[in-house]
Amino acid sequence: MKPAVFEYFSPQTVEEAVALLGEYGDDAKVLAGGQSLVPLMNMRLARPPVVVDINRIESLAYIRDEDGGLRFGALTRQRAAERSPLVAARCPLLRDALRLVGHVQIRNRGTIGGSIAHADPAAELTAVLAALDGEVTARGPQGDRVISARELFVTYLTTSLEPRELLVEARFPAPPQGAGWSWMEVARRHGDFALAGVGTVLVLRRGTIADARIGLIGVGPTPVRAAEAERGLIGQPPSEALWEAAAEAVRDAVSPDGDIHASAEYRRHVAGVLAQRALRESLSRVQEAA
Amino acid sequence: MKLEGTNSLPAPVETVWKTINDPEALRRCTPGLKELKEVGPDTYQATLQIGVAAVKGTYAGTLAITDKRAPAHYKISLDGSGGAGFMKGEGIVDLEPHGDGTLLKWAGDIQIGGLIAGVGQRMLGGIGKMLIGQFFKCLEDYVGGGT
Amino acid sequence: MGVREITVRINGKTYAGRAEVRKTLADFIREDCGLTGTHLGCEHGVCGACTILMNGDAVRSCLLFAVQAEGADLMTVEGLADGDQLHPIQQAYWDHHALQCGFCTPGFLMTTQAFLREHPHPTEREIREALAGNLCRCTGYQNIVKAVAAAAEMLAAGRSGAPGGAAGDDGVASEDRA
Amino acid sequence: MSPHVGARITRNEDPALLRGRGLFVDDVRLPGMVCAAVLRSPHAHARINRIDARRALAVPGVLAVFTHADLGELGGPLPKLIPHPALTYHKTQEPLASTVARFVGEPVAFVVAEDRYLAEDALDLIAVDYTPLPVVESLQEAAVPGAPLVHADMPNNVCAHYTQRVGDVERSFARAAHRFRERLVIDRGTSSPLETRGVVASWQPQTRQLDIWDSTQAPIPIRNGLAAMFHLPQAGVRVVAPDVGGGFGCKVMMFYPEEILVPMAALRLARPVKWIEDRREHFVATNQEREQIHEAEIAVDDDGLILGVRTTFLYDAGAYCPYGIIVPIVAGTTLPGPYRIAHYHCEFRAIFTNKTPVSPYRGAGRPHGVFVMERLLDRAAGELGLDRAEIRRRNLIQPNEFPYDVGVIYQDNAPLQYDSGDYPRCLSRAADMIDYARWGARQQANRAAGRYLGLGIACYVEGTGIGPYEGSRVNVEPSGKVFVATGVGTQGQGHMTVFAQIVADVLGVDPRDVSVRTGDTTAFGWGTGTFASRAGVVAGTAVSLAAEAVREKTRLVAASLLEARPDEIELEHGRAFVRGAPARSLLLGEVAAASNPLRFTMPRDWEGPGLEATRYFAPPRGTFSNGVHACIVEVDPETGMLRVRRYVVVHDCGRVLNPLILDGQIHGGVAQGLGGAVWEKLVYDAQGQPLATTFMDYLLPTSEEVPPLEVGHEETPTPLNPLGVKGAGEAGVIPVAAAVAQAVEDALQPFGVHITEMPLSPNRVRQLVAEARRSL
Repeated sequence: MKPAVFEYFSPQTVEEAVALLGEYGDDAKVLAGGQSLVPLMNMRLARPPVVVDINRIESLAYIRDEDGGLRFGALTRQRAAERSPLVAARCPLLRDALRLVGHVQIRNRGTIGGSIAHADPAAELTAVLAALDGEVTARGPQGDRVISARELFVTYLTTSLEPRELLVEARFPAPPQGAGWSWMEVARRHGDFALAGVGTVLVLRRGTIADARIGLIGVGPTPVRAAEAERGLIGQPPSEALWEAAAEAVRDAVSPDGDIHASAEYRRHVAGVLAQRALRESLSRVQEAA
Repeated sequence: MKLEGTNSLPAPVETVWKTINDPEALRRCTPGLKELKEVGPDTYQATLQIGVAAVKGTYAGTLAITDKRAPAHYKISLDGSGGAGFMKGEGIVDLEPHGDGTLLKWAGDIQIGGLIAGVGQRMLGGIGKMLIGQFFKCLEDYVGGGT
Repeated sequence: MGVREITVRINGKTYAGRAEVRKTLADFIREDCGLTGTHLGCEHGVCGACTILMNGDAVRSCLLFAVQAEGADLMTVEGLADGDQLHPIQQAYWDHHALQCGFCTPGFLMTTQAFLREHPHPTEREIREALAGNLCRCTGYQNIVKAVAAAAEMLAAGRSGAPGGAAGDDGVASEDRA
Repeated sequence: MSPHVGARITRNEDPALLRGRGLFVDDVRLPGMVCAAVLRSPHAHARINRIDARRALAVPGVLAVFTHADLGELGGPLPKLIPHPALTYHKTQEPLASTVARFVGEPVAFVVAEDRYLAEDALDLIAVDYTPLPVVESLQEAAVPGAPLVHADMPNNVCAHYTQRVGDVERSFARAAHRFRERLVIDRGTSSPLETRGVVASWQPQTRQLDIWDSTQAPIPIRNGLAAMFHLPQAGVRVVAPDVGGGFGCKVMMFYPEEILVPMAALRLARPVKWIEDRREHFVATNQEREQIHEAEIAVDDDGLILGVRTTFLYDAGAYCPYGIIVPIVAGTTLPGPYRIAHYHCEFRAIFTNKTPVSPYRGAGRPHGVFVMERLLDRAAGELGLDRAEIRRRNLIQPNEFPYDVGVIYQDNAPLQYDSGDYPRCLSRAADMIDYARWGARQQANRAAGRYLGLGIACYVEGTGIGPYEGSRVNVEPSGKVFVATGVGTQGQGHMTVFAQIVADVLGVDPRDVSVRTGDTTAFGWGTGTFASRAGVVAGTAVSLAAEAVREKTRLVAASLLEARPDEIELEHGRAFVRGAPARSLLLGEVAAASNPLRFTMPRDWEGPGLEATRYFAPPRGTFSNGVHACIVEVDPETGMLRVRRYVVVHDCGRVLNPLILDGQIHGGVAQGLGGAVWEKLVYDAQGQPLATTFMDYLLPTSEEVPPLEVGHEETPTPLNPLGVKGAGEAGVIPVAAAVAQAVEDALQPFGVHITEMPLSPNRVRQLVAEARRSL
């Protein structure tokens, strides 16, 4: 299990990296944390002729609290985000989701940008980005381009990033103070790819739900935003019956595929179960905060 | 891996039949097709690069159309092998008039073997479905564009 | 073919070598630096046997290319003991029979080393979560968990235990364990 | 009482391993060494028409590509181990397939290159033209007449059909008040040691010496086989099993193809050759286990007393059966367990399928037998409204009934006779430890809180310590250090410590001063291997006998030096002294030096130089350990997720040599058992493609999944060896599936879920809950 031959570049700046991508295009693969790419290369399932290693671009590692949200340089390690007091304070949903990304050794290398660009539909970060209406900035030969989460994720392992573009930043709008949140997932073992996972945010005003967000992983070719289910919640007072209705709406919103670990039917069912539980937990956090 | 589906195409059965037998349409719509060389009647040598993102395998093999009953039915088979393993697919295509257009019903069985099967099982089914979906969507556009 | 000069520090010593860019850091450490204590159990980043510290963080050395470690400060299992004196973590693993075949052990030790630096007083839950990225097929983890707890105590007390001492009794658990 | 045997002594082998100074096969580095890689069939069944390696050979650094055509007389089918009269088709594979590949992973070509990276590059460039052949993947379908044939020269896929009968089963069933039938399925798993297989071979033409490092559980049979195949004297072949990173059965094959191909390449190329299996290869090329389908039935009277049991089962052999039919024989003979069963019918058919071959994996059929028996008892208890522990208690063999004849022939071809044990005591202790008496109330309280907890309790008897024999040489050197050599290698079981403890007690030395060498054919050349929980029993006894012989020799020499009678000499603290006069003493090393003088004449009763002796032990038959496992499992009926909350083991393996090491063996076994019960499943598709060939899909339990384990030991010594020890290596794994199944069923009792299969994924549990709900 050893990788095939490739050409290796280790640019020191974003400009150099973008130039390399411009030169090699489809033949080049960006190496960030490498925790998904390198296993594929070791197995020779991925054989990029050119690897552009962005790990030496120090300017791409940062966490900033700006414009009502968190901005992450693409090379920010997942572990750094997970341990950041800023992330814990501004977006605990993201922190909770990050804790379930692989294991600590993986998160020590894995990056925020890499996970999003890899677009594994079971990757926690993708659903959080989707649920929070996040966006990314891509830099290409023509300059910067902002892509919303909705437009970013195309299908399995595929984003709308062009081969000549480098994802340089991800932005997660922070839920308002007092919002409740929950991240829940079912995985075969701790740290495994989720069979289904859900992140929720609830904002209450005067006893009714003012905003609700539901993002899911493991239930289709991309992360899923359960917009219909969210609409059913907004304007309603929270109740068990409401959660149940939301769970049903979530089940309608997803079109999972089965694999050897879980059937499509199971994933759909569990997505609803988890959504219900996550909403319940979100509410209890709203009440704790109040 | 058994898959099936139905597509509704905005053209009469005869037009659709011609399209799905047209090497140019096959060339344009078969996902990842790098090369398609006619080596006999309804028999092609094909090279495909199939996969998603960095995970792509190149397969060389044969594409053949058999059991033809114009303008309503044929069987399309594809087999290829490469470093990532092998693939073998068979699909039955049936055309039915449907209003002004045509209903294209397909049912296929794809076998994937070797490295990719043992490692990629989590997404393989979904990706296979997606690629076949792309193929028929493309045909739909092709037929649509042709009328 | 892409061959690079690579210089790394491992356990405080400088190693320089030439390697293809595709060579994994794990292979470089084992083959070019001759430090065979770092083991390869899966080469796809799941088993944790190849865990080392890179600039202080526990990482899978099978998921890094050697060229990426240029200039880095690495620590492998060979760097734990101080001469003849086992590191308290090694001592605790010995005392508590936390290894059987010993193949996964270097990875567990390095994971433990990084973990206890961050969590000097861990709970059992934290220990179990921290170890979940390393697979062991022999021990059922029980004695590893015990060893990590004992190592934490030893480190906190700033001493290392008597070599080859007797092990403690089994912990008794309850079904209400969270 | 002995100070060392029975003590919790930490291990002699640990310091080196903890420092990263072990020597595993992949750590062997030799000047000029090159690396090998194997091209494997991607098809589960295919004809090989043509292999074209020209492009591979053109790559700089690629030294050779071998195919079947290059192997000559080495190309024939691999040795057939353990024949049996019922095994009518004993098929083994060729080292490289000649015309047909019968499972995904079967070796087709063997590449040698300057390094492993290049060798894998070469694999990419070898073109093989295959014609796919019909595949039979499912065990059930392979057994049906007319199924595609795995071996074209057979009339069907049945390689063995074997029946054992005790008493008159038909009559017992005909007269029974109650009969309950179950179809029970256990799926495929694999032992997955953290170290994969690996072989290094080095040939020195000048000395005509072939040196092999092999991650094997059986170096001596490998040496003997290689000597025969390569026409070398046994003394000219050295096989070392250095530190072996776990085995659990899968490394006890003689031979795997690579164990012949690597030495062959080393001989032909005159370069040392290394081959290290990668993890993906391990999932297809290393033998697997566990797949069986039982149709089983139990007959009981109104009190739940067992009148008869019968099972007819299918055993999946995979594509070849090198190891014969040991696994199904062990399954069938383990099934009766600790219960009095006067009438028993056990019949199996071993079936070829287009999957990786099967050979024993820790438990080797025992978990299956226990699963079937315990499930039948649970069913009977449920139907009769009896308590689960009570139905077991009523049927247990009592302590005064030993030796107890089960009535069947065991895997060692001897009548199966239990030597000793106290089964009721183990059951009641396990029940106490898990607080069985108050379970009902605790379960109800939890259910009221919306938590579904279940308790499982299962019993087993484990055959261990079988023959034929093992040996050991013990030698005291003039330094006073003791050296012990034996043929049974270690894969982590602690041989370096336990054997040292045995010797230390006999010779009165510190176990740290006893150095044990195993797994090196030059250190000890007779023996079979480490399997079937036998090392401690058989080799341990041989070590003890050899140490005793050395003690007698020491007494003889010391007596003459100290001017005393041999029977007055005692050994303690590394010294020999005259009883009652400790001042008249010598260091053991001094006695050793005196036993090997450079001049003088030797005494008349002299039996050779040095304080050295070699002894062998051949047990008359196997000895039987037993135990009871109990666990508490929580199930989430909505997601099907299981969590094992408590796990209790009560275990009796006779006299305990080292409780620290024994606990470790039990812990590891339970973890593997839990893996097989919940997480580990080798899924194949209908075309025989393995779908779980990484650790992302084949799920070994982690520290988060395995609960804290509570172990209690009972000690009923065996009369079959002087140490009174029984084997323990496999005990932990055996009843786990049975206990977990019962616990899950108990937890989901409100839904009426019935468990008849293993493993249980959350998807499957959820499905069972949903189905049971629908049928309510």
